[in-house]
Amino acid sequence: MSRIEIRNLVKMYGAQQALHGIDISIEPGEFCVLVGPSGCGKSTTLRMVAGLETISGGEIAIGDRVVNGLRPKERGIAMVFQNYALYPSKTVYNNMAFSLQLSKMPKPEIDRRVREVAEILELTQLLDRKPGALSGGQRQRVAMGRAIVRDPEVFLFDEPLSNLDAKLRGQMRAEIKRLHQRLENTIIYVTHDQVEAMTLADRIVIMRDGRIEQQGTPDEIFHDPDTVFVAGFMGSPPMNLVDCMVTPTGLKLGDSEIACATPERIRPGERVICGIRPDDIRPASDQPGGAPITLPVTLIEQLGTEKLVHFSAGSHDMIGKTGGRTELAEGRPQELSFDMTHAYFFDPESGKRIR
Amino acid sequence: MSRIEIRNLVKMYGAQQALHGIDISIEPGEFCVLVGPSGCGKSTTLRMVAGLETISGGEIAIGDRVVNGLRPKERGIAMVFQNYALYPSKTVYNNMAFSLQLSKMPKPEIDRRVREVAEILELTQLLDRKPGALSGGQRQRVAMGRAIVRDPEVFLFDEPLSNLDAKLRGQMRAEIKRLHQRLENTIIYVTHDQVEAMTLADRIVIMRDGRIEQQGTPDEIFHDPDTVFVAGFMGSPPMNLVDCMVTPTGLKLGDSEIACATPERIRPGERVICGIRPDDIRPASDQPGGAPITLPVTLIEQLGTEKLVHFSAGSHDMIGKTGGRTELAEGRPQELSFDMTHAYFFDPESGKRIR
Amino acid sequence: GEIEWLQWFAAEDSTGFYDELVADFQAKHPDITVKLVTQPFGKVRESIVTDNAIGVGSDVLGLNMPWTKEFLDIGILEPLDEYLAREGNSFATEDLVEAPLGQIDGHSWMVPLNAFPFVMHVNMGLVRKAGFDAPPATWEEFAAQAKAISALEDGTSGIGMPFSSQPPSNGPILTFLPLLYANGGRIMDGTTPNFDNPKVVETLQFLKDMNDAGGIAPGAASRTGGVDLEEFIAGRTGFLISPGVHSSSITGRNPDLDYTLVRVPSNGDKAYRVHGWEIGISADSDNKEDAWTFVDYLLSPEVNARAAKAANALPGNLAALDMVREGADETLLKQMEILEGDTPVEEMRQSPKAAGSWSVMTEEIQSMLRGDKTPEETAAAVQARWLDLAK
Amino acid sequence: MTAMLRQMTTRGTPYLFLLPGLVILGALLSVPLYKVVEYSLYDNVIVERNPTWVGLDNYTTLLTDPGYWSAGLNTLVFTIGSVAGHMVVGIGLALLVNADINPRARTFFRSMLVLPWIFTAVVVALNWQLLLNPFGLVNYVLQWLGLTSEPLDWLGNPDLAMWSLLLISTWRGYPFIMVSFLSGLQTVPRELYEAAEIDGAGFWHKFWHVTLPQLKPVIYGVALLDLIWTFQLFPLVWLSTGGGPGRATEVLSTLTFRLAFVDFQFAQAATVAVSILIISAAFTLLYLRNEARRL
Amino acid sequence: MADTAHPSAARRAVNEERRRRWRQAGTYAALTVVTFILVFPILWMISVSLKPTTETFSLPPRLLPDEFHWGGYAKVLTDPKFRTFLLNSYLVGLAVTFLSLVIGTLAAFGFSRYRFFGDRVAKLFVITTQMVPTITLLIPYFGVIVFLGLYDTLWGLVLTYLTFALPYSIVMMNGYLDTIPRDFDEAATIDGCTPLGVLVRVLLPVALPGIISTAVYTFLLAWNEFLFALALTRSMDMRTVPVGISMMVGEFGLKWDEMMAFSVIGSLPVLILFMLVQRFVVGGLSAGGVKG
Ligand SMILES: Nc1ncnc2c1ncn2[C@@H]1O[C@H](COP(=O)(O)OP(=O)(O)OP(=O)(O)O)[C@@H](O)[C@H]1O
Ligand SMILES: Nc1ncnc2c1ncn2[C@@H]1O[C@H](COP(=O)(O)OP(=O)(O)OP(=O)(O)O)[C@@H](O)[C@H]1O
Ligand SMILES: [Mg+2]
Ligand SMILES: [Mg+2]
Repeated sequence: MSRIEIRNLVKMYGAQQALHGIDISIEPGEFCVLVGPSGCGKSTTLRMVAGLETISGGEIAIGDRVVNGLRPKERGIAMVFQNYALYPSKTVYNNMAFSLQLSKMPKPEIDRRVREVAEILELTQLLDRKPGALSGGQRQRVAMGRAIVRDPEVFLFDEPLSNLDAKLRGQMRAEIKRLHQRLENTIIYVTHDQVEAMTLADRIVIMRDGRIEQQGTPDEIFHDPDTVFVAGFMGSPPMNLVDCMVTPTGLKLGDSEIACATPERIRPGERVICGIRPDDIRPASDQPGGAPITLPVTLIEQLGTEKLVHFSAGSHDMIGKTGGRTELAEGRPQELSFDMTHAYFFDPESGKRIR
Repeated sequence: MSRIEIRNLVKMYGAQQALHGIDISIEPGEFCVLVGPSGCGKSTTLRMVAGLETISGGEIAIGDRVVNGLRPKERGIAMVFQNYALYPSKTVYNNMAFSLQLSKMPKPEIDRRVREVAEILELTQLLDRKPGALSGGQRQRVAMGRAIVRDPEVFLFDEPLSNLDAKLRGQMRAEIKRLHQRLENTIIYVTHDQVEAMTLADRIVIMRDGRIEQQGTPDEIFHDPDTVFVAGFMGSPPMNLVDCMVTPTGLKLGDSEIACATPERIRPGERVICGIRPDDIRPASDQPGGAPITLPVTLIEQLGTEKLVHFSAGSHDMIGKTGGRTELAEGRPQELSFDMTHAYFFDPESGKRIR
Repeated sequence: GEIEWLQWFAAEDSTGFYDELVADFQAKHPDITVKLVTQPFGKVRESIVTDNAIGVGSDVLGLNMPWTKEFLDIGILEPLDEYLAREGNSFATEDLVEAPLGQIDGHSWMVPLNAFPFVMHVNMGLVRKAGFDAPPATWEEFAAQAKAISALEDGTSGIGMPFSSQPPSNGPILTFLPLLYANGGRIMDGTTPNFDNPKVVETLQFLKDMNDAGGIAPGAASRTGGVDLEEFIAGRTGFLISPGVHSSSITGRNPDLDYTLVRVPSNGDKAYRVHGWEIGISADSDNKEDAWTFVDYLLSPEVNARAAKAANALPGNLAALDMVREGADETLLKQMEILEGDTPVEEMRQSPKAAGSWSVMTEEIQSMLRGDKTPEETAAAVQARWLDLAK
Repeated sequence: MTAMLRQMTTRGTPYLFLLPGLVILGALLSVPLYKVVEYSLYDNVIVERNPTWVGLDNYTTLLTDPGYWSAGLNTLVFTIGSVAGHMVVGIGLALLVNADINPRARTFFRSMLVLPWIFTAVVVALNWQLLLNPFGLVNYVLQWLGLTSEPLDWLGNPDLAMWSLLLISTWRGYPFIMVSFLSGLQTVPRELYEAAEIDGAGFWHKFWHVTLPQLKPVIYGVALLDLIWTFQLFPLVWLSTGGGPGRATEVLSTLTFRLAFVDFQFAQAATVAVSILIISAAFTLLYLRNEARRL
Repeated sequence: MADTAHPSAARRAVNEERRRRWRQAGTYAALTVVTFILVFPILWMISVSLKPTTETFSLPPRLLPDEFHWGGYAKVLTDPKFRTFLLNSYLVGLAVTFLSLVIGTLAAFGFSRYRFFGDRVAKLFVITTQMVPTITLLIPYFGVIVFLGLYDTLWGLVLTYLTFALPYSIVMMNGYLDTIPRDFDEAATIDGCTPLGVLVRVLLPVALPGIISTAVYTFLLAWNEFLFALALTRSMDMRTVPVGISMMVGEFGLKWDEMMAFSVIGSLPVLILFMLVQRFVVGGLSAGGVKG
């Protein structure tokens, strides 16, 4: 349980700059999730915290210590790798005990801790197996166990669940959440998966091209995005982001007009990017309140409990939602209701939110 | 575009039987998805269709030909592998052109087809790169392109998207769907991911332990499961399946009573497994129609546009849903409304649906 | 027809003499072609046996006298008596160096192409530096001078003894036997080994004493004949016992050396170990007549003289001596003197398992020089092991 | 019917792939291998045109010959020593030369270090004789450093000869191991090292707990091949020491050669060869078993 | 806070950088020392090749000759015999390497990709052929070569070395092929490759590092072999480098300078070859082909 301060962190790979000054401040016990598109620098940041990459500029402090020059083992961290990186020749027991053995902890103490953690993670039966004889989910748990036994101040996770199948991913996600509630360590967690980000994080940091785009609680990030990038990044299916013309009464979307309140700062006649989540676009029968427009439905995706309604508005392809049991036909115009109370507006040039 | 008939397919690995008589009949142009838990025989079935595994019993016909003895290249199929299996030493162009080169197609014709497909898949910029220099999503597209250029009668996909991150997975899913609509080939598609299964399939085949559990359209599978296994398998979060006692007016779930109609075949006093999707359990304020019960909420997961409400009913952990903006507190009892019109009932012994 | 001549002589020659020789022969005998098969010396003996076992043996064989008995056991060689007795030969059998002709099993098996008496090469510079003005003639003088030279300065020794086990590990026959013969000793009794006789013990004792007194260069047990020669040429040893043929390479390679050549110091006996390059004919040859024609050609005084000169050796046909004498240098003249005046000895020809016996001698003398065995024990051990080998 | 035919061709495919190799090996080596075994059952082969059948007499002679046992013991020392030397030096250098340095420098060092492999045994042996000679460079340097007072006769002293031979053999043999291990090193996932680093492992810990276990199959295979080759290594030993001084460095292969080509006792030589075959076969079975486990 | 923290951070960063640089310097130092020691015998060979023979044994030993003596090189470079030896060695070496790679890889493919009746026996046989000391095989083997009419031809040598190199090629290539996922085979099969096509067009490019290290081994085996080269040839035209070198070890002494000069000259192309190919010996070529 330590505070982590990352100040103006810079990483150069040769002449190429991978991080352009990252500032994150993580409270003790906070669960911080880094998300962002591939190549944005998430792993690099995490690995610099771990001490696996040299720091080109800026400072990282864990607890009260600046750790810049310290070796990984001196930083009081544990890390779970994307592909687990279990020692294939060691048993589960020894995989977990390795770091304790290296730190010359007395044998009985090691044994006690390993068994305790194995108990928590339901690995007790597997202690004598080697990683090769484990399933994906079990390996993942061993990798976590290896981190947990060290009782580190800080946990670092680099896409720990990305190699699991959907079902297992859901289970392990819940397990990590439970563990965090129980152990209360500070955690930095890198993921691609926004469901993981949303469900696990106390704080989400969204990165883009080596910079921080926005950080905040999941609710803030999801419901109050600062930029069009963040708005489009969080949420699946993603928010519909359409270029609109502002009219005195609302917006002009393709040929249709939608009546809605627009922020004061935008004048009629200006262009604006309007963001509406698919959840807020539903067949008029489902959602009586909103602004109804009739638009052609191009594709319907049945997800089971809900259906995604793809339709086109002018040159834009947009997605709406409906319940899984709603009967809807593809290829025909459909009256759709837009709930514009939750619409977002962004400046087309800067991508910044217009509130 | 060929019909595929799989008749009483049996596979033995030594003494171990992997498939116990599979019958599937796929219409020309149909998109057939095989799902099922790990090890159930999905890949085995697919690979037997491809000609990569010998057939221990039964028959496979593609178009009008029984292909049991034919080599893979004589079957008119193309396959996309889970891990892509791109040729690492060939450029993207040559990866795609390889099968055409092998079939001695004239160079200009090869070039035309490769470029056309590359255009569709947005690979034109990458044609001279080698697989090592591509990102995961790009590799996946190359693997698909390699299959598409051959213009086969039948496409076989073995978990083609399972190694991609969530975002990319969604995009590629839509791309595959579009491709199918455009090319209209017959497709057999193996996946773990039920969202893929639901959105892509014309027909879903659910397998379990080398047998077919149920097959039908996504709607049938999702809304009309034949067995408790199928009901629990499809849907995320999964359907709540709880052991109940039938009462004259409904069901007894833990200490609470839920009023609902039960199928005639079950008498009061019998045990039954009742399945209710999380979507049909919502806070009473959201969903006024159903049967309200007050139960303690244990955990709330914010997914963004919706929240999962974990609560316990007697000894059962159950999940309900609510909108992403609904305020709900963990740890407190909450009045939940069960929409029992969509409840399913199963025989606890056989697992069969009771209609 | 075509005949093959297997030898190592051409490998030792860098002037192309043997190609010319063959060309000359073929010009004189247009119906015969001779193919020169050259092997490194260290492998000739194996090659002859291997080739013979497979049936691809060469027709004319370059031979080394110590191999004779072994080759006879395998039946490789053709008896030459009948050929030697022919009228039309270009040489007289009596003129040939005698040792190679000596009969074994009642026949002659080879003829000498040339001959090298074993001599002692002397670095007069070191001898003088050690306070002597003449090379040693007796063992006593020899031991004294060797000891004195060793004492001179770091890195010089009286004499090197090449008793390395490294193949062919023939150090004993290069150094020990010449000394033994000059002492009037022998190691054979007819065709049976007779190593444990007093003369042998006496000679071994002489070596041991000289070694103990520091007269012998250190590292005898790893010293090969090649290294021994090189160190002498480099001026690091005072004396070198080896075939006289080395004199030309010594003077050629280190002209600054104050060099002379003498008879191996003796205890009165004027006997020398004779060595040479011999020629035989394969018993399996399909073309023995042509083979003999070639051998006859090689032995004709004129050709033989040329061959001897090319190898810086003395001719096997002594009738060619006069031709060789013309323009010969002093060292060659001294060798001729030895050749003409002293008794040649060659015992290895009839000795069983000669090659094996050298290893035995090498190993036992190594252990004697190390101080593990007395000369008597050494002699007895060699005798026993040799007999065992020959059994 | 066609299906059956097809099945047969499919079954035949692997044999077609093996055919050229097995034909060449079979045609050229099965007769010699058979002959060697046959020789060992006769007396005086090759020397005698009509050798006599003696059954297992040669084996009895061999097993009662102390020379054989001492050569066997030397072989054991030489083999184990050499293989250990190859491994230690080869692996150590592979690690060193795998370090993160300038790629050009790396190519340079790798190429230099592989040099001992590309000279023929005659030259290697003679060169080492020069170096190890009492007046040679090694002694000179040792004396200059004050490590020895007298020149040592490295190859002529029975107490030192085996060590010298091991030195030469190690020098000559490490590049093979180095190259093999080096290619193996490239396959160790980087994450394992990182995980170990986070677990607090230093250089040696990483080597022991990550590198070695990860490369165990490579090491095992290469070591066994090396073992089989070293076990019958001939030219280098024969040319360096000839088995001497005395028989201090006589190994089974030089004994075989001595019996065959010095003493012309080909039957006895074949007997030793068969005994080597039997011992090597044990190694090979070990190797195959290890391989089966790896699959 | 920031004011106090930054200088220390900078110092630590410098420390880290310095540590890394020290480590590199250490590596270079160690490599230089070790390489010098291990390569010293070869420097000595070069030195001997540049000394007149009298100096070879000079005392104290000197690495640099008083005066460079190019006689050995001159002799070796001008004598056509030596050119023949070199040419033969390279011809034989390259032919053996090529053939053993082709044949060995085929067999290795069979072992690696198929389970069939007799596979273990076949493998045992392949390895068994390596286990008898080659010297004892010399005479019977010689007989076979004579029987085949390949005596005193380079083909005889090629075939001989092939039998020595094949088992190794098979075993090693088998190992390398085993590391390549089967998925490539399957993908290529579906693309329409025959099994041979799979091997040649898909697997070989991926197995390049393995091929190269096997090739290096095979080439050096043929390059260094002496006993059979001597026994199975007899014309000067058919001799190889090791035989040529051993010819310089005469009955009466040794041409040190020529011998070392010849060794050095003969080895140079091999060294250059190795420098060129060693880049391929390392690094995974299968990168990006399969995921997971
Ligand atoms: N060793 C390296 N050398 C040069 N550039 C690198 C190196 N490692 C990473 N990069 C670059 O740094 C940037 C950030 O990489 P990083 O691995 O942190 O991305 P990421 O956010 O973790 O992406 P992903 O989600 O794909 O894992 C990328 O542009 C990448 O190309
Ligand atoms: N080569 C084989 N030898 C023996 N058994 C095998 C082999 N391949 C597959 N099996 C077995 O056959 C069964 C079906 O395997 P299959 O690969 O078809 O499963 P799957 O449904 O594709 O699973 P996954 O979702 O994990 O890919 C499994 O029980 C597996 O253990
Ligand atoms: Mg990353
Ligand atoms: Mg599968």
